[in-house]
Amino acid sequence: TTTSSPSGEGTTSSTGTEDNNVLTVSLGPDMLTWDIHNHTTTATEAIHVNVFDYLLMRDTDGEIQPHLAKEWKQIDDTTYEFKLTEGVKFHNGDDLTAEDVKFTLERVATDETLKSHGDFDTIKEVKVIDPLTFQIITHEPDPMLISRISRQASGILPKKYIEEKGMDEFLKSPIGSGPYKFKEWKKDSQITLVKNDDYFGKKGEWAEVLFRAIPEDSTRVAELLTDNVNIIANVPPSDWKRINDSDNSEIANGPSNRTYMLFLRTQEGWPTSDVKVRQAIDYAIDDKALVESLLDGGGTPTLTRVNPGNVGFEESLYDTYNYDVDKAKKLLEEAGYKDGLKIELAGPTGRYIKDREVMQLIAGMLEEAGIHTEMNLLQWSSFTELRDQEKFKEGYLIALGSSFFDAGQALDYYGTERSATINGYSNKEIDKLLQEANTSLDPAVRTAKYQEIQKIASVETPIVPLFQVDQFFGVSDGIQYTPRLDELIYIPDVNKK
Amino acid sequence: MWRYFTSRLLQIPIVLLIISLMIFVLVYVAGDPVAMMLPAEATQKEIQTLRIALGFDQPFYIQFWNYITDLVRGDFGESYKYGVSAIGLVLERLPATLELATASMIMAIIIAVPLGIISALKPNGIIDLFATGLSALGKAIPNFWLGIMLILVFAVNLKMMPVSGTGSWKHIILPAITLGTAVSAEITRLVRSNMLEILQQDFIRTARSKGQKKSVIIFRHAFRNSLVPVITITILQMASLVGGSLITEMIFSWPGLGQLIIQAVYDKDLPIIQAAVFVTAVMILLLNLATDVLYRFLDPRIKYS
Amino acid sequence: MSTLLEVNDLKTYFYTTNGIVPSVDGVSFSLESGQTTALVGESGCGKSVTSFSIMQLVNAPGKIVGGEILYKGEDLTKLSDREMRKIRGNEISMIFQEPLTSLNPILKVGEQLDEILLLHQTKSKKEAKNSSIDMLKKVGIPRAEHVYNMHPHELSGGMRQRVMIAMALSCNPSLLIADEPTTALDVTIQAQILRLMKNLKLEFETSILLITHDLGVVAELADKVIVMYAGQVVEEADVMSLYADPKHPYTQGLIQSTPKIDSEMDVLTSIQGNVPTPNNKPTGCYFHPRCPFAMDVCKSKMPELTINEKTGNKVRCWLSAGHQEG
Amino acid sequence: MVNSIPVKTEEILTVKNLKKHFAVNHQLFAKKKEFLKAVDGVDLSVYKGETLGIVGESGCGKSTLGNLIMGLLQPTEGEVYFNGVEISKMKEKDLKKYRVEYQMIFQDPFSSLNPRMRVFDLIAEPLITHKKLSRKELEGEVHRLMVDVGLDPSYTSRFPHEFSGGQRQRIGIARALALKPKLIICDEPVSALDVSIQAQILNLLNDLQQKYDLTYIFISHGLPALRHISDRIGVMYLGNMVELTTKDELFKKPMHPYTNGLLASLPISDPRLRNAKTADVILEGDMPSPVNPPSGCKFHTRCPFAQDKCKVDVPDFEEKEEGHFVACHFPLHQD
Amino acid sequence: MKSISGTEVAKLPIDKNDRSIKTKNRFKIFLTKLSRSKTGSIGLLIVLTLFVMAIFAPWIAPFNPGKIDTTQMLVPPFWSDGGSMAHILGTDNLGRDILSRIIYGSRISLVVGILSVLVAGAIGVVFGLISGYYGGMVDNIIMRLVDAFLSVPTILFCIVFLTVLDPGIPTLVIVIGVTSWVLYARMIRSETLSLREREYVKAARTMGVSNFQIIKRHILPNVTSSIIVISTLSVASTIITESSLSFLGLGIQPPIVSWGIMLSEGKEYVATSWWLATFPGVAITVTVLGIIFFGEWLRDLLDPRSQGTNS
Ligand SMILES: Nc1ncnc2c1ncn2[C@@H]1O[C@H](COP(=O)(O)OP(=O)(O)OP(=O)(O)O)[C@@H](O)[C@H]1O
Ligand SMILES: Nc1ncnc2c1ncn2[C@@H]1O[C@H](COP(=O)(O)OP(=O)(O)OP(=O)(O)O)[C@@H](O)[C@H]1O
Ligand SMILES: [Mg+2]
Ligand SMILES: [Mg+2]
Repeated sequence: TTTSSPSGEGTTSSTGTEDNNVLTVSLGPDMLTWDIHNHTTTATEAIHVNVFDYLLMRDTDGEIQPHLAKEWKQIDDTTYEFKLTEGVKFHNGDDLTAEDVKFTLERVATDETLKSHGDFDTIKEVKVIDPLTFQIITHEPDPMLISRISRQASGILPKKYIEEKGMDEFLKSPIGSGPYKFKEWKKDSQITLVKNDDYFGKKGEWAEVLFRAIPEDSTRVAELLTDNVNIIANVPPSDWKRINDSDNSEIANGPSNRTYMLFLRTQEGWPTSDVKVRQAIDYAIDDKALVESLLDGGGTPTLTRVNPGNVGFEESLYDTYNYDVDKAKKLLEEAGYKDGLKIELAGPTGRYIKDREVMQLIAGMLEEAGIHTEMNLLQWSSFTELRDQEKFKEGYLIALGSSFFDAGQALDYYGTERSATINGYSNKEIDKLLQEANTSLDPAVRTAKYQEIQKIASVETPIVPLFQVDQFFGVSDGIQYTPRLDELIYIPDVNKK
Repeated sequence: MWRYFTSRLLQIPIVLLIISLMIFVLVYVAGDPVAMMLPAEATQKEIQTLRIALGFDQPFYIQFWNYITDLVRGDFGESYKYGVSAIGLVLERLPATLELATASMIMAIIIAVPLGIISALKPNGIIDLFATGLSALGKAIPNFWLGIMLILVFAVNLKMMPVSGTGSWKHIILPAITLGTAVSAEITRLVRSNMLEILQQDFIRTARSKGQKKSVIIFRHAFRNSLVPVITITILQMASLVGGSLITEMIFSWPGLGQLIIQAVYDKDLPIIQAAVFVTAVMILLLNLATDVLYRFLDPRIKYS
Repeated sequence: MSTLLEVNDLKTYFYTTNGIVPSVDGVSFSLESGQTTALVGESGCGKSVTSFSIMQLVNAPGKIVGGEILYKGEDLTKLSDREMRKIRGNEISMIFQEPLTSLNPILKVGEQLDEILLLHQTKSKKEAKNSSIDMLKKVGIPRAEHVYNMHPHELSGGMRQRVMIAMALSCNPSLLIADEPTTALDVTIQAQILRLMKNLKLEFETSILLITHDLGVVAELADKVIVMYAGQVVEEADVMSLYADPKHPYTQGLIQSTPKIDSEMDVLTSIQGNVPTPNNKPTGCYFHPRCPFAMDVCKSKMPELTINEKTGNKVRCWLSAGHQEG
Repeated sequence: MVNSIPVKTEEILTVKNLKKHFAVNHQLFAKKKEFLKAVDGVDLSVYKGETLGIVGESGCGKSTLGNLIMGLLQPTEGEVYFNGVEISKMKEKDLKKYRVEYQMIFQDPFSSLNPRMRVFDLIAEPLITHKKLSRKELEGEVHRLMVDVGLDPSYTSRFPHEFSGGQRQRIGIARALALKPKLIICDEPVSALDVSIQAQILNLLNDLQQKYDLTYIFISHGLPALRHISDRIGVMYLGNMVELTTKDELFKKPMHPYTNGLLASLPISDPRLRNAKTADVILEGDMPSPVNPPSGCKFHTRCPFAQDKCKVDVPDFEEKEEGHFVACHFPLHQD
Repeated sequence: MKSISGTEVAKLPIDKNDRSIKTKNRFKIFLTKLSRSKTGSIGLLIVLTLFVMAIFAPWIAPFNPGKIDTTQMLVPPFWSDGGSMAHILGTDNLGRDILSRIIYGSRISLVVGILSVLVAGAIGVVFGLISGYYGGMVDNIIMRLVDAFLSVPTILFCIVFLTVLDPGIPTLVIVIGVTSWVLYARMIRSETLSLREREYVKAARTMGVSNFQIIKRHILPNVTSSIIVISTLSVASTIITESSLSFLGLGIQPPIVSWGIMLSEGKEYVATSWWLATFPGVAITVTVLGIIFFGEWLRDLLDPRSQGTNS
């Protein structure tokens, strides 16, 4: 159990007006854990980032900036050396040293039961040179290492504190070095953070920050409208007008790194193994209409899932789409489905914004082109289960992000190895390009190869990218907040107007 | 009665064991949790690594054995998702759930009993028709609709009540109404139908022959006789609420068991499911035992052999 | 002797889906205070319904459709429920025929007994309990303190009936309607109960309307006897003359049918045939199909209840009517 | 009708040391159990073709005895044999085939009739259960039974609550007679009936007995009726049989003081005898509690002839004279 | 009027047409009783109307219920600002006509609602009767099973069914039935416990009536009113439950529509476009009301004591 509330105060103790120094944020459901390595959700990380510092951190534009590490250089193919900022202290007053970095990174790199392990398993060891200097040594050349340590689960843990108190105790009252200190966590209710006055970097403007767990969209909106919460995430499009029309808040949206896609099967025996059918599907779907009618324009049609700001971004495929019903029909005819085609598409419901509607609209569009679509809409857990067991038929809808901001992660899906358990797509050329890109440490080379892959893929369409979706926040009028591409809520960037 | 009571108490561990085994098999059949634990972008290799690390690649009987041995030691294990003691997570949310369940049952009874009785006194009268309509509405309105509407009206527009969360007594009113409505529909109808039946009995005539007041006849003679089914349904509804109620908890951000359990089921987070079911089962067993004992008070003719 | 209750042309019908059942069809009689009047008649002839009507306790679909019931000069059919409530239990109380179903199954015997005392006699709970237990003892229930705490289903038939009796007697009513009060009782207890009722009569001037089939009980207790047949009164007479000289052939049949303790017969005499069903009554005198003396006039015309000026007894029969006229 | 003692050859029903003790505690969780000895060691033989009358003070255990024989209650102790077969410990399933052979008319007619069944179905139920009759045969049979007990057949579609007390009792009788069982336990079958119908029913029972060689156990408080119908009469007191003999013997020469008292309490048959009646003072005193019955002879607390021995020794139920059993240390009228 | 004495009747030959007359009479009585009860007739009328609507949906509905029209999204009902007579009850977030969807939705909702209640009721009533009547070990086992079903989250069963069974309406009905029988079981048991001690049940036992027949003839009719009360109301919850199962992937899939799904899809719009969730809610309410009225009348009909009180 967490510490109890100081007074018998309710959790909705109104902030804003009378107490200008408390910021209340609601991202949706409660955070999962204070174990930064043992969760995989952005909403949890969005809170962690205020308590634990990364070695390197992206700014609001997505550029990687020095943070705990003030400088770094590559020593050889598998070694990077970092220098830590001096005088950084954990919330209990201990110094943050290279030992803490070693402890933290080696923990996640070696413990296979941790959910973030897969993102760090390229790290072989961390070598401490001196208290402020260390080297990260990877098993093989890892062009994504820098992205790796500037994203989710890259916070630095206090080694001494954890070793003294034990992990369980740490999870109950965690300390980090970040701009805010942990104060209290009432499960499924709220988390309280207080300002760290000794913070080494940019300090927050708020003395106290509350993260409230409000899983229901309309309730979050109601809380925003009644001034009980200052920032809410995931506002459904239907509520935008209500919020913008209100006299106390408005919508703040910005791009996310998430793209809606249709995965299509390419194995023998499925109609979609024929590239013409896949292209027909691509041409039958009006991506723009999806974005306009369902998201009120809150997204960008695309032919690739590598978005601006990511390594390997290919501009010609972004903000454009294929839509031509006649061409789709013709392609179908060429593929031998003159009299129509029947396919089944699966999709999650309630997982992504408007996922259910997107599917239904797609089905309607495909119908126009002569492709009759049986829908199989599933609640997320059933969806993952069936997806994992490869039980889906011709294809399914999913919206994936790319937290590395690196095409390497996104384009892996076109490689034979990865595709084997997804849609069976295999293309020798892509495989070769991937191999080259993934082992090269030269950003320019990698970008070129990735762009090449995207161009091939946009023709082959084993995956039909639909659109990149925005994030939608509701923000109280007195607050200046710009959504970050990585969807984190970094409080020092949240300002009073 | 003592013997009955103790024998029922002795059954509890056996039932719990059986329920636990049931849970294990059900969760096993439903699939392993690893796919849900990792993000959708995870590679097959990552999934496989975690699967092995957590032992989900083991054959059924080994997993089963591990589960049983832990169970017997009273160890529910750590939640796969939260990484902390499952039973702790469950117990933390229990008070909020009980609070809400109790409040909504009280709310339901306060509305339902008088309404049901009045309906029975004048069947097909104005109040009866009104109550019938209300019951139909109460059952047909989904919780989310009612909950959101209540928030809109009482919290957003009238600003009489807090929107969501816990803390003051005011926080519980809207969720309790939301949950209590459907229950009270059921109780109203049941009270009505039972009262109608009992008011026809000869002993009511006896009570009237004594010159007894109508209200006393209704409560002491008729209503008390109709209590067995009414209590049954009330406790039954209470029992289904001690497991939490997902939608209402979500809408009012009520930190109860419902969200935890349902999410755990989706995540196939066996330790939490197990711990939660264990805790709710104990309460349900006790509640139902209490009902059975209560039956004897309510109707002395009932015997347990 | 003053008239306590007067029933004039009472009609109580049941409006069932199968038709109207005129269970009580123009019944008139009067009860004097301090007297015991026995109401006898064949089973199903409307005795219980008459008594429910007096109490204003006819259950739906039954309805009092005509006549008046004057209690101390006041028409009970016109009283409001609240006014009637003051009379029930206190002024007029009733022993119901069916003791098990007439007792509340879930309340303890004691609770049901106390109820009436607390209602009409301002007594504390404890006093009420004491007098209830007292009353139980008076009606001959052993272990009254225990039985006080028992539930009706745990009692024997006779004990239930005695509980009903105790309940009805506990407020010393001015009028006691006793619907077959001693059928389930053995003779010793019956004797005890009858004595209790006699004492009640003497002590409180209670008048009793005794509904019974047991002519022995009538002989012991009654002052006046009313004989009913098929929803009507067919004879009304003081007890002595009724036994000595029953006028109506039905009454005669009844007396003959009584098994005698000291006589040996192989076959008991009984009145031939059956009571007509209330909704299918014969024309003329309702009794004529079974009457050994039936004449032509009996088949077509209903005789009036005529009073014999000399004795004050009444009878509804062409035979007697003929006598008087002739 | 021949009112002689039947030849004691065929015992149709034998009851051996039958006991029924009810637990009576009124706190739900009472520790100490108290027992109400409703039936406390009854031995009884009923012979084929006879009518055994049973009288006794109200609450002395007559209905309980009936219920025990019918298998509605589990005996605390003792056995019941029907035609030599022990039925008291038999499973309900095996018992079913014997059920046709013995039936019971219940004391409380209304509560023993399902309020939701129509009279036709109530009376037809045993027939449907045990006989395969066509619908028409069934209707004929039900009509016949209703007429037999003096119910108008036009009542078939009525519900029990639409009847008068006596009519209900007749439904119960009709139902019990439906299967023409070998043995009928009649628990106050005629008490709610007017004398005329009472006579009709008693005659009917007699006729049936003649015709089908029926056996009756006839529980009643109405001594005249009992005298009329019974061959032998048993007298019960506080859970025990205290006297058992032929009816003539009983009425002429009651040996047990309780029987004597009973006879003295008989109501008069004519109002003119009111003053002539001997005072009914013999049975003074309350019936003792069946939970803590008196020691020795249970009747001693009320017995005008009680002596010291009676307070200590339990009298045996002995055959004091040929065919005359009595449980008394100092029987009356003994030659 | 002719009088017949009892003995005469006995001699009368049984009328051959007796039975048919009786059944005819019963039917007539049934109709007169129904016409006498206002609420009963209204109830039957509502239920019949719904069935007609469901059967003739393609002829009644103005639009194809699955027809998406992105130019007509979220049109309010005709009486509101911006509403049109083309879409009387407005359109949903994909521009589908709500009236048509309600008309078509009645098909699934009625079928699933009523069938599931029948399945759950049948299982629950049977178990409840057995449990209450036999008592002892049987009662213990069944009631502990009930406890187990109450404590194991329903959704877990659903997910398991999802992996074992093919989705579709039969599965939906089975799943709802299997997860909601406990209510009936415990209710019916509680009443049976008391009923089995009634004198008339004992009387039936002495007549050698088999346990099955006792349960059927003596206990079941006396618990009907509770069954009617619970099952009529359950129709509503079943219709709503159906939608959550459909979302899970167990039930029906778009473009087929049900009221439950309309409710769920309209959830996001409760605060902004009220008509999406309200109209299906009204449809469910009216249905339940009709069923309650009809059920109530049926209950009354089956209760011999309350005959005539309806007039
Ligand atoms: N609810 C009812 N519906 C229809 N008929 C009824 C109803 N109650 C009573 N009756 C009929 O009314 C008549 C009179 O009944 P009542 O109970 O007064 O008879 P009774 O004289 O008391 O007979 P008993 O001595 O047998 O008790 C009977 O024929 C009976 O069938
Ligand atoms: N279920 C029970 N629980 C407890 N005591 C009972 C129960 N049933 C009967 N008794 C008691 O058993 C005793 C005998 O009851 P029983 O019904 O056999 O008497 P009875 O001889 O038939 O009397 P009556 O002539 O009044 O019907 C009574 O004291 C009664 O209180
Ligand atoms: Mg009567
Ligand atoms: Mg008895």
